[in-house]
Amino acid sequence: MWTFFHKLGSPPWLYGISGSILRYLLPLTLLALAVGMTWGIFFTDPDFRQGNSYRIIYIHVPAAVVALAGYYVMAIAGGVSLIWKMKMADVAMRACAPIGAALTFVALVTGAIWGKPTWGTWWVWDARITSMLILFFLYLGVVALYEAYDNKEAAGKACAVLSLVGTVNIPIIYKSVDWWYSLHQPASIKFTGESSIDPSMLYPLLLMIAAFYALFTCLMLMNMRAEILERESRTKWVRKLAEEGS
Amino acid sequence: MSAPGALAFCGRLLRRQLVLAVRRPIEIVNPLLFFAMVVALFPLGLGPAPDALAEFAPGMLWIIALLSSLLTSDTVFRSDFDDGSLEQLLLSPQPLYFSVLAYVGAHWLITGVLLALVSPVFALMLGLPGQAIVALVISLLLGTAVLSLVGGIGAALTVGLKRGGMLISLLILPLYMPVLIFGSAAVQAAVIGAPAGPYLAILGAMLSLAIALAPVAMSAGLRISIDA
Amino acid sequence: MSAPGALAFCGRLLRRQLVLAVRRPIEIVNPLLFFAMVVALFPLGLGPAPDALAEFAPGMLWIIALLSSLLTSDTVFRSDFDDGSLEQLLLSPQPLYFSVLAYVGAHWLITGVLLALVSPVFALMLGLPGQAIVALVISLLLGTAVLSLVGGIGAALTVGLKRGGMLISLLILPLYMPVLIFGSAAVQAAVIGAPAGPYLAILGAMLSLAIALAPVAMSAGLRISIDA
Amino acid sequence: MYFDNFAHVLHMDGHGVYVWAAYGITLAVIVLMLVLPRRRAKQQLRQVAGELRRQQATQKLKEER
Amino acid sequence: MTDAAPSAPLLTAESLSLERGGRQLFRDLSFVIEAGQLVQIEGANGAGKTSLLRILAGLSRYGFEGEVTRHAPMLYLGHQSGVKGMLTPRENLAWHVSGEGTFSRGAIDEALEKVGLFGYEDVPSNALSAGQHRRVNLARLYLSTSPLWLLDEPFTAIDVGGVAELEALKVAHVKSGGAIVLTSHQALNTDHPVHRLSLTEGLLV
Amino acid sequence: MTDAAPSAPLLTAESLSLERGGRQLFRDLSFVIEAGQLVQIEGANGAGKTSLLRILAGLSRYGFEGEVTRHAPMLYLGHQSGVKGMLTPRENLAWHVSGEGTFSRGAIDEALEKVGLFGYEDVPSNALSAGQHRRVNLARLYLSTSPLWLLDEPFTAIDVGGVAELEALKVAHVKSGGAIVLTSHQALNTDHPVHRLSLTEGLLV
Ligand code: HEM
Ligand SMILES: Nc1ncnc2c1ncn2[C@@H]1O[C@H](COP(=O)(O)OP(=O)(O)OP(=O)(O)O)[C@@H](O)[C@H]1O
Ligand SMILES: Nc1ncnc2c1ncn2[C@@H]1O[C@H](COP(=O)(O)OP(=O)(O)OP(=O)(O)O)[C@@H](O)[C@H]1O
Ligand SMILES: [Mg+2]
Ligand SMILES: [Mg+2]
Repeated sequence: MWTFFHKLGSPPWLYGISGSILRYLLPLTLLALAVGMTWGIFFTDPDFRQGNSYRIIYIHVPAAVVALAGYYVMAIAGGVSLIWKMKMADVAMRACAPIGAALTFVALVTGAIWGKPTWGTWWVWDARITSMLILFFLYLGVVALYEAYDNKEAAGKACAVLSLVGTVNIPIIYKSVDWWYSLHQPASIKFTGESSIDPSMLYPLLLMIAAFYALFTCLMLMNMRAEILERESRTKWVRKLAEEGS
Repeated sequence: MSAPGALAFCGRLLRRQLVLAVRRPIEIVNPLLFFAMVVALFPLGLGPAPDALAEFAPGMLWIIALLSSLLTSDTVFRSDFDDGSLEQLLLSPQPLYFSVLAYVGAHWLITGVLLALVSPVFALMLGLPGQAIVALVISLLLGTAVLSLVGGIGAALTVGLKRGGMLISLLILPLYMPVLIFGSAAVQAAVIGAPAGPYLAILGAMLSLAIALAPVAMSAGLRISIDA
Repeated sequence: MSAPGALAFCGRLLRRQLVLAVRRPIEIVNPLLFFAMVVALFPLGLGPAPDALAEFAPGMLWIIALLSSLLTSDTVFRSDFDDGSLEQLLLSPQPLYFSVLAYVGAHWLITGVLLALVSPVFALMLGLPGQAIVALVISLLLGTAVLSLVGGIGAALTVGLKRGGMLISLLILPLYMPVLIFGSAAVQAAVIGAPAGPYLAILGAMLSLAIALAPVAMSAGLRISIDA
Repeated sequence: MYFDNFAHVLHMDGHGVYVWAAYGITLAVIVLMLVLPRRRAKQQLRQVAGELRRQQATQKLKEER
Repeated sequence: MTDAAPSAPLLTAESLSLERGGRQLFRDLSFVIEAGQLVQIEGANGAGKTSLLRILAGLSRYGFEGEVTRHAPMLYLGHQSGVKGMLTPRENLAWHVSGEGTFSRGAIDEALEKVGLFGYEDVPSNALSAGQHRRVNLARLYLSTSPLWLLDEPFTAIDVGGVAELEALKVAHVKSGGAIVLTSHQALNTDHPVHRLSLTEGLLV
Repeated sequence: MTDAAPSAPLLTAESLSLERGGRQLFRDLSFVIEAGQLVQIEGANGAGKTSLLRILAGLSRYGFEGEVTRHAPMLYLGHQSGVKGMLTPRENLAWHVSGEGTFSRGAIDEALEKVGLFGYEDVPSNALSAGQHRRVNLARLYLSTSPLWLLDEPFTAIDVGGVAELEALKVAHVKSGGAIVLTSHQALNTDHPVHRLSLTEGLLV
């Protein structure tokens, strides 16, 4: 266990192992995405109330779910980086932020697009949607803070602090937004979350959620590899790699 | 020549920050004037319909207080960083936890507390019903303390950046939102005659949490910033 | 090695300022994010009821644009003052009128223009009717140019002060008010289907006036500031 | 297969624009996220390789002198 | 490499290596600073003197390898003066953020007089000239009880008379059991032996 | 008080008086700076050297008495470097706000090489050391065509080798018909006659 931890902290090992994981995981992910999307678009029946627009669910929900989970991954990596001073945890954290931001963005945009045919408006200030927007800002904050630092090691630590502060706040933010929404008279439009879902729609959805989780993992590994190369560009093993590559 | 105790040192820092602020009275009056001017902007931008203004007054007052705190929080450590004092603070044998509390405390006193004390005037200008004013003042007192603490974290993380500029607002605005929600909810509750107590209690709980945790995050942030 | 012509020099300055901004892309995105976040603040503070929000949307969008411009205008000359470049600019044989226009122009491009271009997104989020969006964009384009010029005057006057901070907002907010009034009036007119043209024309007239006079005031302000 | 013909796939009873826009944007974002780290890594490797070559060149120059 | 007398080590640096901007500034630098030593770090512009000093002071914590242990309280004066323009020299010293000690007003005035700021105690510091501004900071040397001093170009902007006095102070401090590590582009003009710390070769006696 | 040859005056100061913070820094100071003169302003910290130089440059316009006339283009380097950290040294020179001239890339690279920044042309300036940062600014001296130079402590943070080169440059500039007024706490180490400008007694030959 301890040696595994130790290995995790070693950039060349991580670079190598992530490469071999990606070799198998990435094609699998892309396949799952393709199958899930085709299934969702072509081979399911339309929803009896929302018609064909509900097909957006197969990207909207997975993106939203994974974007939320991503914040916890990022915060845990940040915590590990601060407590055990593990450099690779920094790198992992840094890798999460842009992916999380992008997925949040996808959830927001697909939600907005979905809203137009179903609710007749692009946007409502619903509790869930508002907190998703805030999550987007939290992610962007981490990305922006990282980019603003010149010293990338310091940047990693600063972002770790920020994401930990964010974790303490996420439950507070969610709770408060919920309260806020029930406090003010809710808007006339209701979020159709509760309607139980038909199995024929559920399976592709589950597949897509799994695919998005896998996608998140792949992207995280890819980002980490790029980041490792940048940070370790002076070391022998990267030089060797570069020589072999060219 | 003995080293001062942690609290004595904290008090000395607080005094130093307050003196620095008082040397430029304009700095103290500024957030108030900003507040006043934005209060004036709202009717100009939104149209003067008095009912609508009164209805939205709690939210607006709170939004303005929040912006006012946001805009000044960047300065908490900035000048000390620029002239090298911050390096010295970090090298000091004193516990950083209390030192940063002194910085934030000074910031709260010269923005939040002052703002809370003059807010009734602006509340009346916007037509806020009289019974909500106590809730407004208390919620501002508690809420701006949280804002100052959270703002301090943002300031500590960005002070080392050459052109941090508005980055701080991106970092801390999301964290400000719960305060805004409960702060304006407290006032709104008072407006319709409901008890504001529960909301104020939540603000108080947030404040306790912030006092316990924010200085730790600030200390870590400062140590990182000084090295960037 | 001949001295460049005034316009060439002005172009070179503009390029320099834009490169400086682009080197930190975060600086460019920041006003936009600030805009987005304050847009989110309003529903949180005022309540999510869509009708009321839509009604206030023109004014709110304009107030936020104004704040966004206000908050960044302090930086127009700040960093050049801090590192001594401003002294060199004042000693330069080039006409200061064009030089300061280059500074302000860069500021406008990276705040006002960008803001105007993304404002439709925020307008939709606040539920602004579609037909008002063109008026919103044009009024923002014209208005933020005036705001940048006026903000530049404030920046020039306060850049020499050690902690100018919010003093600038005090100086320029009153000058911003006419812009705010006509800008939001243009959008409001478009919302109710009235022609926005007259208001936009007034904004254009303000802009011409500001282009003619503001650089003179800025030059004078800078000369005073450098001596403080 | 739910749809009868290609036009139907595109139109989706009036919701085609929304569905395809949503999927299109999502795909674009995914592709971008896949391409960017790849390019970053490749660029980094190329940069290091270039540096090495430059170093070797200067060393050769020194030796020749 | 050590003095004859087995005096107490105040600071130990073990195999410090630093790379910045693609250049190796120093590699495997190990040395011990002992009481009684006056050490001048040598190097041209950009050699890495400031970087080393900040590592020794504990201000830099990332991006270098090796370990630094300080065995005694330390006073660090960097490129920046840490003097608040809005406070008077007296207030600057009395409320100094370093929290080193609580100084009586008499002690502060004496220190200010020693750095040639007699009569300027109550002038706001931003009305002082460049050299006077730095002198406010240097007054801390007269007040300090820390044995280990790390000084980054302490003579910057100081006039000839001031430099001579500072040198005398430093020698006195070292003789009384302290140690000083400093950087300066001017050679020290003193009889006391000055150890040289070369970034390539380590501590030379 | 003038050279033997009736060379052209580049700057005339007539009865300058300045009081700051309640102290008379100088009174009735009149002098003429002529082509070929290398003038060092003398004075302890706080004597008023920087204040005088800023008056001569035309940066200070209030609070003093007397008149300054400049008869030639001038280059002023103050305490602050005017170097943008976010720009590279090359960009700093190419886009310099002083708008003195349009320099070719070759000329800029040459100037940077001369101040010892070869290989640093494309590094962001804020990744340079204190001395290198100042050297970027000093590169302007190699590019300048202005005959009159006003330099406030140009040697600050520059290492020994750099100081020697700068002195050579200055002598060359003066010999080719320019004039320099500078402040420095280090004595100039050159054969060329150095005129001293005392704040109390005026220009001494
Ligand atoms: C911009 C607008 C929108 C945003 C930001 C948004 C965001 C979210 C989020 C955060 C989730 C939660 C996933 C979870 O709890 O694990 C979610 C789920 C969901 N959304 Fe949206 N959404 C938006 C618009 C819409 C629209 C317009 C519809 C349909 C009319 C919709 C339908 C759903 C459904 C059916 C779910 C899954 C059911 C559930 O988990 O409760 N969303 N969305
Ligand atoms: N803003 C100000 N207000 C009042 N007095 C000032 C101000 N600036 C400088 N002084 C005073 O003017 C005097 C001269 O300052 P100046 O900067 O010209 O000195 P200097 O000769 O350049 O000294 P140094 O060698 O330290 O750079 C100082 O005694 C200072 O106290
Ligand atoms: N933030 C940074 N990023 C990258 N490189 C840096 C950074 N700061 C400094 N350097 C590099 O480190 C080297 C050493 O800088 P340092 O400030 O330690 O030099 P120094 O010896 O103190 O020089 P000086 O005598 O000019 O003060 C310089 O070559 C500089 O280019
Ligand atoms: Mg240095
Ligand atoms: Mg001076």
